[in-house]
Amino acid sequence: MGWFILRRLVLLLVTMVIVSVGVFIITEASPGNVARNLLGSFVTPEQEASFLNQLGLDEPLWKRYLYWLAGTDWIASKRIGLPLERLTTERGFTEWWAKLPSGDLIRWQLKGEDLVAVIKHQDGRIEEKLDNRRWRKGGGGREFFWGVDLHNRAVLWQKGLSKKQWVYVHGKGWVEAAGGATDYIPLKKGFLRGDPGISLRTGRPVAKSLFVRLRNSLVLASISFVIVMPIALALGIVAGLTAERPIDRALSIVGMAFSVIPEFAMGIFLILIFALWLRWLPGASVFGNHAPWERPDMLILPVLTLSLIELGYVLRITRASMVEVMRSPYIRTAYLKGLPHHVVVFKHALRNALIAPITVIMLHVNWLLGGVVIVEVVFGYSGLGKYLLDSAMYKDINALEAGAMIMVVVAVGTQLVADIAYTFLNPRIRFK
Amino acid sequence: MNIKNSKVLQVENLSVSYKTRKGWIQAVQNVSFDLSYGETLGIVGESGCGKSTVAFAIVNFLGPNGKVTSGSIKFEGKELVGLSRRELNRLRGNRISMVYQDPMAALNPILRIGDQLMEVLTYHRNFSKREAYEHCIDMLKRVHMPDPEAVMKRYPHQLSGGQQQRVVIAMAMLNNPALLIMDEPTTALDVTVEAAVLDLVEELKSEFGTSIIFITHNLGVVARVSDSICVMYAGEIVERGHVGQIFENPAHPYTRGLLRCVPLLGTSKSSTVLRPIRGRVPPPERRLPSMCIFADRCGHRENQCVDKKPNLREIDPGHEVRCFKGERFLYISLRDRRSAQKVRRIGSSTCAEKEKPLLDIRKLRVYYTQKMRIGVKHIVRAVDNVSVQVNPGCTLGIVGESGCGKSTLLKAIIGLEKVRDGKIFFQDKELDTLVVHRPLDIIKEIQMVFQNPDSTLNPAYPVGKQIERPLKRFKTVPRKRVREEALRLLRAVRLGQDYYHRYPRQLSGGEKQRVGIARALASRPSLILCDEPVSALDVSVQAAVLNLLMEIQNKFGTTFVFIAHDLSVVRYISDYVAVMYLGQIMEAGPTQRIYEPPYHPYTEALLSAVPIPDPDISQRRIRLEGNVPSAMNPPSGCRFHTRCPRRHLLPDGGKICQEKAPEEHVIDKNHTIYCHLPIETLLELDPVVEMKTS
Amino acid sequence: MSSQKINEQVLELKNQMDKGLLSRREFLRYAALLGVSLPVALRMVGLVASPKLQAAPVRRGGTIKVSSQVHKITHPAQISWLAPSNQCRHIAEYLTFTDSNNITHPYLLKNWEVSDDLKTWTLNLRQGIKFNNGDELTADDVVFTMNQWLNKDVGSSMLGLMSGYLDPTGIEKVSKYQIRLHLKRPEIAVPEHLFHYPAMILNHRTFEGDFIKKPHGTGPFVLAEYREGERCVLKARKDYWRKGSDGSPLPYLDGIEFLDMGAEMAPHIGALKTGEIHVIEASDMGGIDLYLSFKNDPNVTVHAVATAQTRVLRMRVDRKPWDDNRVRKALKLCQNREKILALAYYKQGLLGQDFHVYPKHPEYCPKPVPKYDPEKARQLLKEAGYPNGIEVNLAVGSDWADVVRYAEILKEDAAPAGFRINIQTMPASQYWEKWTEVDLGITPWTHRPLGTMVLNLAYVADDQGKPVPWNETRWVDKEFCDLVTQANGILNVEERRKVFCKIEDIMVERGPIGISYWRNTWLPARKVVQNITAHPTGYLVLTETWIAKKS
Amino acid sequence: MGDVSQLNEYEYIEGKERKSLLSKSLRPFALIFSSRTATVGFAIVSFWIIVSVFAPFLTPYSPTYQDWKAPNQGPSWNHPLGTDELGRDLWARLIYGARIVLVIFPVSSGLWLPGGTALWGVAMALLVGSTLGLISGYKGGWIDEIVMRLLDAMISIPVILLYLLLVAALGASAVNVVIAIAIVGAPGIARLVRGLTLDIKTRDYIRAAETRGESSLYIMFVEILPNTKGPIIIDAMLRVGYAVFAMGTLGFLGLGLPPPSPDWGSMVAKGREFILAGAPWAALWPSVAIASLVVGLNLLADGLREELTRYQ
Repeated sequence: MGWFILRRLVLLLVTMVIVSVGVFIITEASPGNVARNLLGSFVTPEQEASFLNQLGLDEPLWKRYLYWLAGTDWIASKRIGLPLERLTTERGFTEWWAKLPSGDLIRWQLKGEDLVAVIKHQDGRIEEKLDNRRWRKGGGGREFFWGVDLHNRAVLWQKGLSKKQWVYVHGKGWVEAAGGATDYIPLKKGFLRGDPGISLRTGRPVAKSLFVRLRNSLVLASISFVIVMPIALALGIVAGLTAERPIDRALSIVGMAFSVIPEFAMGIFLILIFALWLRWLPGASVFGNHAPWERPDMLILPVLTLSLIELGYVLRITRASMVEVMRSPYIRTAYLKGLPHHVVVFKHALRNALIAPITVIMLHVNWLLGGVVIVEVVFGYSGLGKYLLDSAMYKDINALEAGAMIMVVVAVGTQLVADIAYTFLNPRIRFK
Repeated sequence: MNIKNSKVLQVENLSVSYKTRKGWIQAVQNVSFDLSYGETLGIVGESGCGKSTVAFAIVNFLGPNGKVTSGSIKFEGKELVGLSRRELNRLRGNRISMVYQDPMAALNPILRIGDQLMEVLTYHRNFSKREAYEHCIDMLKRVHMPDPEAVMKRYPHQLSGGQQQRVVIAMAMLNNPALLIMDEPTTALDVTVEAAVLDLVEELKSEFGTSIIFITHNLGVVARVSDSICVMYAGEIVERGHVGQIFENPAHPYTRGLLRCVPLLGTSKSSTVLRPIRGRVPPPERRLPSMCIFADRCGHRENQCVDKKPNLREIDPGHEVRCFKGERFLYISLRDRRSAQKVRRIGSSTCAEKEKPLLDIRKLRVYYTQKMRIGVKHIVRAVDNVSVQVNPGCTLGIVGESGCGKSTLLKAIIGLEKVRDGKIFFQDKELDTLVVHRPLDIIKEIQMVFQNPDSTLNPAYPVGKQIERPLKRFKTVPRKRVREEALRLLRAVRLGQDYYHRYPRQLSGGEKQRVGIARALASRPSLILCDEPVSALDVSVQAAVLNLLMEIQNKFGTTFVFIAHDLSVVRYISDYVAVMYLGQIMEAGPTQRIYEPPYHPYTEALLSAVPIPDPDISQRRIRLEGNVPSAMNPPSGCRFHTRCPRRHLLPDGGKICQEKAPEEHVIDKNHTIYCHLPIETLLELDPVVEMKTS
Repeated sequence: MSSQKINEQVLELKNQMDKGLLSRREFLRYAALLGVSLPVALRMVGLVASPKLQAAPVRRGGTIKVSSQVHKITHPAQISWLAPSNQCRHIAEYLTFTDSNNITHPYLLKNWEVSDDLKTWTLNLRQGIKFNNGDELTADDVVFTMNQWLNKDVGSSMLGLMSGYLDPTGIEKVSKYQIRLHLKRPEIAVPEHLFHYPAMILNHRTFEGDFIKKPHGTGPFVLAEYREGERCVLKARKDYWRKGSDGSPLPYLDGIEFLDMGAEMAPHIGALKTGEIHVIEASDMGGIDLYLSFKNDPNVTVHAVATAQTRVLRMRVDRKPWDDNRVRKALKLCQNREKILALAYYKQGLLGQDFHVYPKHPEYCPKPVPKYDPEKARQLLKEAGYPNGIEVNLAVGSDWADVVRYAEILKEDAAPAGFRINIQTMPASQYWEKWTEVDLGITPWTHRPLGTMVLNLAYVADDQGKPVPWNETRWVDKEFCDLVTQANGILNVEERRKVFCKIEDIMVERGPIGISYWRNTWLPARKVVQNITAHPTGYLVLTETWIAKKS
Repeated sequence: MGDVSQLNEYEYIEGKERKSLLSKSLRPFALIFSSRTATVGFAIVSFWIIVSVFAPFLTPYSPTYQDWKAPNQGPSWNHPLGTDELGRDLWARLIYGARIVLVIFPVSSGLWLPGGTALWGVAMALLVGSTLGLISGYKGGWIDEIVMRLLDAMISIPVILLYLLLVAALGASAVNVVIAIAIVGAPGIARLVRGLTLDIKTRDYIRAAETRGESSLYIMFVEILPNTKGPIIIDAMLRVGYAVFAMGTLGFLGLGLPPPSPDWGSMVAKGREFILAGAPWAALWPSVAIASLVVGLNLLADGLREELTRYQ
């Protein structure tokens, strides 16, 4: 059994790599860039260029993928010459500092021509002092210095450049300076070390908002799963047992009828009927700061939409599997052993009939989690699906990648659970 | 009412029909027979004759679209047709129980054997769990099941075919039923395992006194097991009588035809010829009620046979037949008929002793690797150090039970399996590559005929196209004459012109095999490998195909390698025979020498297990213990030593068999036996099969 | 300010009004622009400043829930969407305030004076106003904030607005509460620019580029929680400098909760109908469905306002076939304006006349609405060398449903004239990428209080004669540019209207755009929400809003 | 040879009459009409096809004529199903819409191909999917491993997102919708065909072909593929249903066919704005149309599958 799981985990990693590269390439290929989406439609070309540079989005594709995967702090610390450290402040914001041999933490700011260092001593005291001796000589009389700035970025400051530019110095007003930041590397640990990066759209670490969205989607998915699966399986069994008789026909038609209405139409019509005409239920799933389960009335409509669509599909699979099992020789043996109908069905037929649908149902968990994008959009339900849709529309690559990875883990994970369930249910495979 | 002497089962003109897409079809019409206590009735007939339908009609399990249209079935005096479900359930599994053809499918794959056995008792006789468990263990011992406690905990797929059948029989016998219906119980088993199961049936019959309905298509098996026999054809009983009457002087042309087309163990292709029954079974919708059902295939047809339908009439005490001329055939006993016949030999056999064999296999080894789990690889030694030669124009028969490696050997020759070690020479050229890499002219020379008629032809293309494909590929004829050649090939295999446009689904099993043969002939190969071409066919059709193969051999001088598990068929068609066991050849030599002493102990056991459809032939009983070992870790030394009944003849109980593999003992030039037993002791053994001196 | 010298321009305005050349409302607007306080201006008009009439007594408390998109905010000057500004304007405030009938009042400023040549503006700050971290609002904050607007690295849209007439060097801190601006060229609309949505005054002592980290502002609320894409929660401030009608400090509400419910309208409408939220702030995405869904809903009032927001059918004059003015005129003639307004926007707006001057702008010179004339259009096309019509692509953002309907109606009505229009829909985010590149497109333009503002942004060339960045049509017309620069400096409405008449004629004659309608916008709110008005630019001001009773 | 041929002579099996070409071509229809469910399904699907082909005769209005005096009207005498938000007749748009889905594939403004967008999408999916399935099923080994991993990867991403990324990358046009449907549909079909191939691979007629040294390409495409026809056709029918569904979802996301093409998905997407405003017709009828078509296809597929397996 161990080998089996190990093999699946290796496959999981391979699939994750494929998907991550795939998402990177497709997003790169599609037109539009993040700067326009973030800075708004009326942004000027130079602004766009400087913004992309500040976010390190002007690097070549493969470099960006590498930075996303393995992070950038190891490159930056090589350039700065000091190890880097990440702290999270009491208000939950992350701060990157360079670590001095003395143990104190240091960050820099360029004020006009001189370098101002902000030092955080181990006892928490923060000191600000000039630190011009760190400038290093570059070619042609230029001086440069790689350091960490206040906005969690490794920055290359240069002095004595040919082009002059107006720089506003606090307290002194405008002063013309021949230098400034020319290259940025946003600091992050990289996906492999648990930091999927900053969401370009919300500016906050992806992990935090993703977790909330995942929790919401899990709530929606699990409630729908728990409600619809048993009903669908039971109805499937009944339909299978009464094959070709009126009950079977009715159940099949009803199941199918629900699963064919487009989700968005179904959602909106449900809002129309229940929220507006009958006024029984709230029209949207607006949770505010409390978790979905605190407002059950808001869950009813999305879960209903989701379950009706699922019902049809699972019912059909279970029915087909039940019909096939009832035609099998060992059921004939059971009947010819004189066993009553209910014993034949529940002891012999049921377990065999459930093997096939169980595996298919597990595959659907993945669809439930991410595929319900439309249901979430129609109800304004802030789940993982909507998060992925918005990031894709917005080309917020960090969020999209992290979301896609979760989807892969869930997909392959559920497949693994499906396989384990299959081997557990089917002794023919368990005892080779 | 003393039920002992009255009948356990009376069936009065039972008719059953099925609902198909084209409406209701009559599968069985006015079948009548009765069965007394302790008696075994054998129902024999070819596939599609309705024998299983009768069985299922008795237990009223005809499925959603089957229905008993008329007639009555009385079981111990009580009418079964129209019984309520509750009463039916009380009978099923308790007073009437059933055993099926494929035991593996008949057992529920996800329940332990113990549960499936005990539920019969706990339900019918509301035994407690403990009581039921004891009873099951006892019954498993009765059916000679080794280590019954372990078997109770196992799942069906963990048992061998023979063991599974024993479990099903045990399950049927748990409630000591009055009637046991067995539907082809041994068809799917190997001949030695079949023999053991048939012994068990006899044992149970004498011990429990259960009356049995034994359904099979194998005449040998029915001869051995039954007291009385019904012969069914196209849904009707054509002859009924005591087993001796049926086999000694069969009265119905169909019964006589059947008996004549079954190769007897003693017959070879040079001594007699098989007489196939021509034509094919009329499909249910074309069976005219007003004429004899067998009329269009009967060699002795008269007008009256076509004008009105003969009904079953008694021509001898206890011997009924459905034929107007029944009495006439009564007194021409079949055997005299056969011996009196001028021996019609299928032309001079093309097989002669030639110095250069067409096919020469030396020390061939073919291993599979089976991946149980990643990293853990098991080597399966399918073919292990096999050397054999085939002379041009001859037929080499390879016989052995399933898993002995005969198919793998064929695949190695034709190039579908990679050879691990050893050489294959064909027309003096070494075949060392897979078929894909062989030059076209070598590929042309070797063709293959396959076992299962349903999967030998591609269902998506008409017959003509499939025959033309090899013609075009090997360019045996110029492109424009391809169609003409295809029609010639069809004629060569006795199929009409219009089969050219037919699709495989419109052909019967026999017809499909013929097209398979035509396809193999297309490239005019010098060697045709036949992988059990007839074992899936009905007896009557089997004879036609065997004759066709021999006719081709005579006409084109083709060499055959013919593998099968039925010794009488191999005996009939082969010039040379090799007996294989667990990937090795035990004995090889001219056909006649193999079927008479000195035998290799395994050959002897095989011969004694073959059911012979002739009550007058006496057969010595030699049974092998234990199961066939797995090819993954074959026994050391002589592979047969774990089951060899003759080991005790050797000094110190045959220890040598365990340590050393036997060398090759050659008896007069081309008869070899691989056994440590000296030839003299083997010669002293009396023959397995002898004519009963009257 | 009453004793201060009244600018003689104001007197000039007064006699124009007396001669009936200037409506009373426009006089009030201009007087305010010139620094005359409202009560004084009202007296000059013969009206007594009506006391704030108070219907029911104000009820304090309660948290108002508003559905509005919560974007990423770092530097307020970089805000490019209305929704974030509507959230932050309750934390930080602006120097001036333009109300819904386009009158600009001083807010953080006590008052301002402007030189006769409209080149020197003196801004006097109100005293005693405190940031929510206790620091006092001083001139330094104003100077620091203005410099942020003009800093290229920050890249604020204010740069585009003010860099034409103001350089960083022109900002002079006169005293602790007074700032003087020295403009490069005369500009009438400075007070309006100071209310442009990114122009919030920041605390120069603490601001380091991320407003969320240090949300210090003079506004009535304090930032309690900010989660992008989810929610923004504001709590009322105890020591706000403005007093409510009941004497104690504003705001009346305890707090405001902004909930991001995505771009799809159904959840918003559903939530408002069932009372889950009080107000839908649909500044960037509201469509006709808001109006239709609530117009006869008993417990929701739809606060409507006519605005200068419009859908500009723009043609790139530097690309074939639009370089030929006859083709441009032909397409303009294909606009069946009544039908477009009726179907695209259900008559909720004013008919347009193919020039980007809003009829309610002061300097609007009334012109007839051009008629739909496909025959003349076909004739023009034939003259331009396209006897059997022409096939063109029309790029459209699919998120704005009324724009897509506008395109489909135009395609149908332009067909008889010989135009074969292929409509290319794409998500709004993609449209914003190529809105300046496509040959033919329909671009949504937002409301600006003054006629000149939008002309300077989109239809003129810079000093080297190159079209300004937002001139999506690349239309450079020497005569037109001169007229616009001229208009910028004319205070006198009458003169400016004469100049605008010529401007409008040129646009109709050779302009690169077609405008079918100006659209109303709506601010649907529950009936219980009192004292809330819809603003033409889509601003949401809840400082004086209160909730009647539990909704 | 004398007596042998004489012996077998009477064995000469006479053939039966040859089935005419017509009866061979009618076989599939016989299959459909013998099952009630399949007939109902077939009726619904053919209803939409007939209605869309004869659209000009069934309604006086063109799908794009805008009667601007009467937007968002309910069903009335001259507008049987009512009008949409631009005053266009809904019945006309539905039947012309059916054309785009089932009958005509608008490649570009000038070029129209027979067979609707949904059908083309599924056809492409079949092409790609079955080739992949065949190769990975028959060849096995590392090729199979790679293909399976690719399929896993594509299946793990939610379908909606895949559509979105593809159409966002390619832009919204009929051709791109077809490509999107093909790419999303291919994995499912590949898995199905791979399963079938693994089963057919064990058949003897494949061994026969191999013993003739046939190339693996020949074996795959000539010997195996025709035998997967039955299940593939049934699955394809279901996929057409899902393709119609997908076009709807794309329309909903604003990535559907460019206006004013009356494709059902965009109709629902545009109509949804007015549901809550009291005019549900523009969104109701296309949803019902999509649902009915998908139901029709499902019934047809289920009926056929039942028919094929019952008399196996």
